Amino acid sequence: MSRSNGEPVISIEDLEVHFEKKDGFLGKSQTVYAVDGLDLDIYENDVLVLVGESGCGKTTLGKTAIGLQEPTGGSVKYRGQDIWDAKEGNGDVDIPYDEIRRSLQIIHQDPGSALNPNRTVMANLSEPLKKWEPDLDLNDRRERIISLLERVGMTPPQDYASRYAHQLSGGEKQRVVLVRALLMNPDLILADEAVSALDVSLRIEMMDLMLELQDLIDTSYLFISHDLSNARYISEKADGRVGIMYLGELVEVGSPERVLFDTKHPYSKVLRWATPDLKSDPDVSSVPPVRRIDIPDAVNPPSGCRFHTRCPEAREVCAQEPPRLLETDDGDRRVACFRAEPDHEYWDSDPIEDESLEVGGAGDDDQATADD
Amino acid sequence: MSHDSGGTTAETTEVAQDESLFETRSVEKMTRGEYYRELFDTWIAAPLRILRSDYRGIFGFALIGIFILMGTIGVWIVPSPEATGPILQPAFKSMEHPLGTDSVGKDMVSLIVHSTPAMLKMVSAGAIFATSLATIIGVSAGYLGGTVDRAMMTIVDVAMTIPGLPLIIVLAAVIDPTSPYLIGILVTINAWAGSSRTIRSQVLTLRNQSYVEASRAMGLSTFTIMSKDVLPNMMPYIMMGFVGTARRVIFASAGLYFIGVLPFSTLNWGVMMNLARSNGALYSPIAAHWLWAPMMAIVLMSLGLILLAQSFDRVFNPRLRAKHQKSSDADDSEVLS
Amino acid sequence: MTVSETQFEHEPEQEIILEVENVSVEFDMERGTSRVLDTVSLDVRRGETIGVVGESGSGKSMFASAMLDAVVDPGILSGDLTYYPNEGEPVDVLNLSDEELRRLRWEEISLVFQGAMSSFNPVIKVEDHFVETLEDHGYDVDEGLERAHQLLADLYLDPNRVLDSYPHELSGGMKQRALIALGLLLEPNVLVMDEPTAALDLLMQRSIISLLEDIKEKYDLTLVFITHDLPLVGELCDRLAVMYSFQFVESGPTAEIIDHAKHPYTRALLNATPNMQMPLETMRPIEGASPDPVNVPPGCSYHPRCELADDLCEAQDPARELIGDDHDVACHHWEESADAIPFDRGESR
Amino acid sequence: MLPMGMNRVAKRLIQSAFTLYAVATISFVLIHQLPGGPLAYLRAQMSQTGQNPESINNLANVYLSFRPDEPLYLQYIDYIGGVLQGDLGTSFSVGEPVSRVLGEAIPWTVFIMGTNLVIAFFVGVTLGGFLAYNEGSRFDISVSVGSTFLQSIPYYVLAIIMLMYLAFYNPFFPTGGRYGANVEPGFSIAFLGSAIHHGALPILSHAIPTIGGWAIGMRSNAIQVRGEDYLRVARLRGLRQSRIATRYVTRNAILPLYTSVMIAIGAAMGGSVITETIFSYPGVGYYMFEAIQRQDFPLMMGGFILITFGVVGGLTIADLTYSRLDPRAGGVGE
Repeated sequence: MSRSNGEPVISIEDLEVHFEKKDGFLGKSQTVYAVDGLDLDIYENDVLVLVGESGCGKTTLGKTAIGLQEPTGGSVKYRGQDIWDAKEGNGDVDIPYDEIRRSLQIIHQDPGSALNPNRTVMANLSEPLKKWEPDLDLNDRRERIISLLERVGMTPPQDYASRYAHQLSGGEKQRVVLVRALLMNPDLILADEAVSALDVSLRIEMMDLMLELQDLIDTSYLFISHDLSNARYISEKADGRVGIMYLGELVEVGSPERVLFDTKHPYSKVLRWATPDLKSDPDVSSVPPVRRIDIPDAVNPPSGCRFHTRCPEAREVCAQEPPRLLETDDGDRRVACFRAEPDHEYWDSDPIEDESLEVGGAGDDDQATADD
Repeated sequence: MSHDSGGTTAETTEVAQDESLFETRSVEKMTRGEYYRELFDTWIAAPLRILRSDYRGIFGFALIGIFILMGTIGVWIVPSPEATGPILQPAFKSMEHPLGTDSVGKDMVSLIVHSTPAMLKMVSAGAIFATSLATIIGVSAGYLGGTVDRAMMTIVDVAMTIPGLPLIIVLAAVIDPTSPYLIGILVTINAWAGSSRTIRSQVLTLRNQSYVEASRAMGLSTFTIMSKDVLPNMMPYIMMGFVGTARRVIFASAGLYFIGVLPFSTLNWGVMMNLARSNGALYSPIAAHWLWAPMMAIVLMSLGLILLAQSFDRVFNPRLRAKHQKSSDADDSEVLS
Repeated sequence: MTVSETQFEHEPEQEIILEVENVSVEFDMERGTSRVLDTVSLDVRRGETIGVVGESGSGKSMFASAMLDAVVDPGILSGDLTYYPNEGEPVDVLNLSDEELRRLRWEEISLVFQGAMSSFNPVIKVEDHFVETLEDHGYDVDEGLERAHQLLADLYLDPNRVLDSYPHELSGGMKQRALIALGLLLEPNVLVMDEPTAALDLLMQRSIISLLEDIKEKYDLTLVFITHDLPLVGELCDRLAVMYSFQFVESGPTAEIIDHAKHPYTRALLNATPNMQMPLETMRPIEGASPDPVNVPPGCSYHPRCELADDLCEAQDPARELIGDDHDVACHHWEESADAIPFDRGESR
Repeated sequence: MLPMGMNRVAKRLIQSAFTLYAVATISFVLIHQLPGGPLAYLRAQMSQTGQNPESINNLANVYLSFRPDEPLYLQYIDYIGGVLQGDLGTSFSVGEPVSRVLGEAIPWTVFIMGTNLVIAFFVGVTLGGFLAYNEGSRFDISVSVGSTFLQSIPYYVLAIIMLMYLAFYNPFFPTGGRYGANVEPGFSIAFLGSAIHHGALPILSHAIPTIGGWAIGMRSNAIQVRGEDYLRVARLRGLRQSRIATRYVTRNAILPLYTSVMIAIGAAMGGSVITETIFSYPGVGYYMFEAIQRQDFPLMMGGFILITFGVVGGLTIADLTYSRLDPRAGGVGE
């Protein structure tokens, strides 16, 4: 299922999403730069995994990509048609907003609040069908839902269909949510940490299920995770791509082989160090390869390369200008770090020295960051 | 509750392979009868079963039931009060005047019964007006957010701080209302403010639930989301607001009639108390029953409403509902691990 | 269905600090009595870091509370729990008077929860938490605060800023570290940690783990680390005990458990946990779901999901037996588990 | 930026000003527009005595503090200006400026309603905390049922019962008035004693039904707080029971009650009209009632504005204590 390099389903150009954080009645308002100047394309039948710590803007980027979050700058296009122009109807709209809306769906992290607690599984699932398939009568709708429930392994489906949300286990709820997204026959599903709330033993089952159904209804997945192992599993199994995000910017994107196991960007290396392996090899140092543990506040992000305040290899030039996401010579990977450009003036500017390696909130004050 | 999942491999029924998943049509039809029976069971049978199981529900339902019956059928059975009986006969003295008579010989029971219809009209008008206003403002402010929310909330805060009774008195003194519906609405003129704020905070928590965002993602109209996702989960708060306002209508209207601010146009428990007081019932024990009868009516009706409010919370809570439906086996293992 | 544990004797090099024997916890619910801990036994040795691994719903959090005799009502705790302090004779925890139990908790054994977000009283300052703990245990407050400053600094926190702020002003990572400092305030000998890093970011999680190793050395602690994250404990713990369906099914040195797991569930769990090295093909989920405490399957409670299950497994719940140095397992067919469920750890790439 | 605590109080002050302005506007509209209002009344009286229109306007200005012959907006500004400087016009029936008549009565209303709120709140909250502590015991169930019953008795019904059985039928308490006739006002013990003796029934009649409400509210909050993680950690840390009960359970359980404190202040001040009438206790409410009987609109409007002023004052005090209790300032109240 190689990625067809045809016209992308979703193309994002120079995207900016800023939030207004108002402190109290008279307090001055601060702007949080959740996503800042980002380009991304998602193709047909593609699997793209976004990884990053909380507050890096991966969820905001995800929701913007499926038209749930309005960008403050740049554009989000669905097969060439700007989603928000279609919604407001300005300019000649060749793909109607309804069609766009229908083809971009979402699966949430917490199965607990993903289904309406007051209605049965059947009622939850028949609502979207009533809207999009008006010609179906009650029984057709029931039949289609029951066959899909069976398809995701919930047998006997009639029994599950008549249950309330709190009578299902976490794994079962997540499968009902998957069915709800599939009912729309979407082109792109945003799986926002869809497996991290499940039992360890169910995670692989859920990811396999999603990939298996991908062939059936040819949808792409935009998978969001804070856990590198989940990202590795689904991106390698689906031959997809992995993107590492830091403070609203994409710092490295490419095939899992390159990005996870032959990392170039210092921040990806830190994430790789932080992911525990089953058997720790003794030579990996227990001191974190980063100058400051806590993430800076997204309200006034550092200048130039945003990672320079924590990067062990940061140099003066890193604080002045932000690096661009550039192709590297070894295969399909783009990285935003001067170290990847052999003849950049980075190599002869002197390293940034600051006080001893202090881990934790000693230096900068890191308020709880905005939603990631 | 382990289920033997048939695994997701291909050997599930062949339906998926030959015709795509998106064209399946139903085979057997569900009869209309089955459909309605299912509806009846979820919305009527289960709540009644819960009410039955909780003593508060039973008492509340009984008390309110009695007053409703009094206000509807009672009015036909009990003759309307005429000044024919003995003067100021104390309570429990004779059978035809079990609660005694007033200073002009009118029977106390018929006075109480014939004031109930007006009181029921006032209570329902006031409660419906206040609750619907509170729900509309609370849900729209909570759901739409932004400037709409801020503007509405300033109005609500102002309305909440204006003291209810003096405002009503001032309005009543000028408008001089007579119809019970108008009085009911007048008395709840700012009662809706408090519950609109509770409803708004509930809607805010609901709005951020993922299933509401998922409905938005599926392109469902705001109206469907409001009516199908948000409102049903609001029912406990709306019902409690309804019953709370109803109680406030009884208190305020009877009080205003009692001190004579509202005109004596209709028969009312407050009017009875006023007449009793002006005829010296306060300091002469022999007329005490004249005061006690209407007071007891007010207290009992309010008690019924409070008990109903407390039991409504149990009716609308899905977890409680499941516990009472024998069929489902709620899965509590996570809780205890 | 529950067979009392036959006594298996480990010959421990270090001596035992906390001995858990045949401890059970029961809740009676409308649907029947639910056994959330089913005659579990475990010896915690002085100065070691032992990991208790189990999925959610396996009863591991209840085990943490049981170790401090702090089971939530209406649970009933039975069995016996013996604590061996550095000097003085052993303490039978379950029969302590309330006052003795009050002193044991936090002075000898303390507990750090996963819910760091809500473990601090929101209306008082962080410092007040430290001061009140010192006062109510009769410790000298100034000397205690001095120790608190030292602890916070060791956990890479700015003592004055953290102590002076309200809980809602601290980030998740800072709150968790402050909670650990609070747990170590009265110089306990055993620190029980129930999923302390689950709610934290990757980087914060890993740095707290490495902090723990230094803290353990410096304050001469015994650590009991409870989690569902197998790779995480692989690095930190000397010994592992695997919990399934409210019982210990296997325990032994970490390397032994990871490379030569003998219980089918442990092997299936290793196969099902996504990590960076394992080849994709060997990764497989575990079919079925973990059992409900009210109706636990008869005999060995893993038999519905186990490939080796036969009617012996269904009839009789296997007792734990010693099968190697310091490695015990509760399974009738532990010999064939290795080839029945292949597990290849893969190279670090 | 203002320190967190002040932020909330500043918001309350602005909102109070806005409320007072709204109330003043409502009373202006009522005085001016509605049929049977004061203007029509004044004109009717004047025309009987054959006064010329000019003197009506002067008289109106004296009584209603605006001149009816000026354009509407001028009258409005005139009236609002008057209210701000405390000139609420002159009472028809009493002939004195409204502000003096009510000014003398306000402290008495604030005295009984304030004490009633304080008593009901503190007794109710302590009782609620106690109920939560031994939840499910016979004491808890019986008191909860008792509170539910108490809540269903309106304060004026309790007032009547108390008047009948504690004042008229057996004279334990006086049947009305603010203080004994033979005691002249001053800070003597006798005066204070007599004031309390006269105020007892009005206060208790308002407090007792609401104690139940506070107790049930506090009980459910306390039970919810007892289930929180920080409570479990506190018990594990071996903190003394007294410290857990006060600093952990009570402080966190009281915060959500503040919204209902706001509503209670409004209800209490408003309720004074009926209570003071029943006990013939000459406070603002009493005068307001008298004004209605005598169609004395300026006095009535003045009463309405001053009662709102009392409510707004109470709310500001409540906010001040709230921000001291809850460091998150915005806290639950928002």
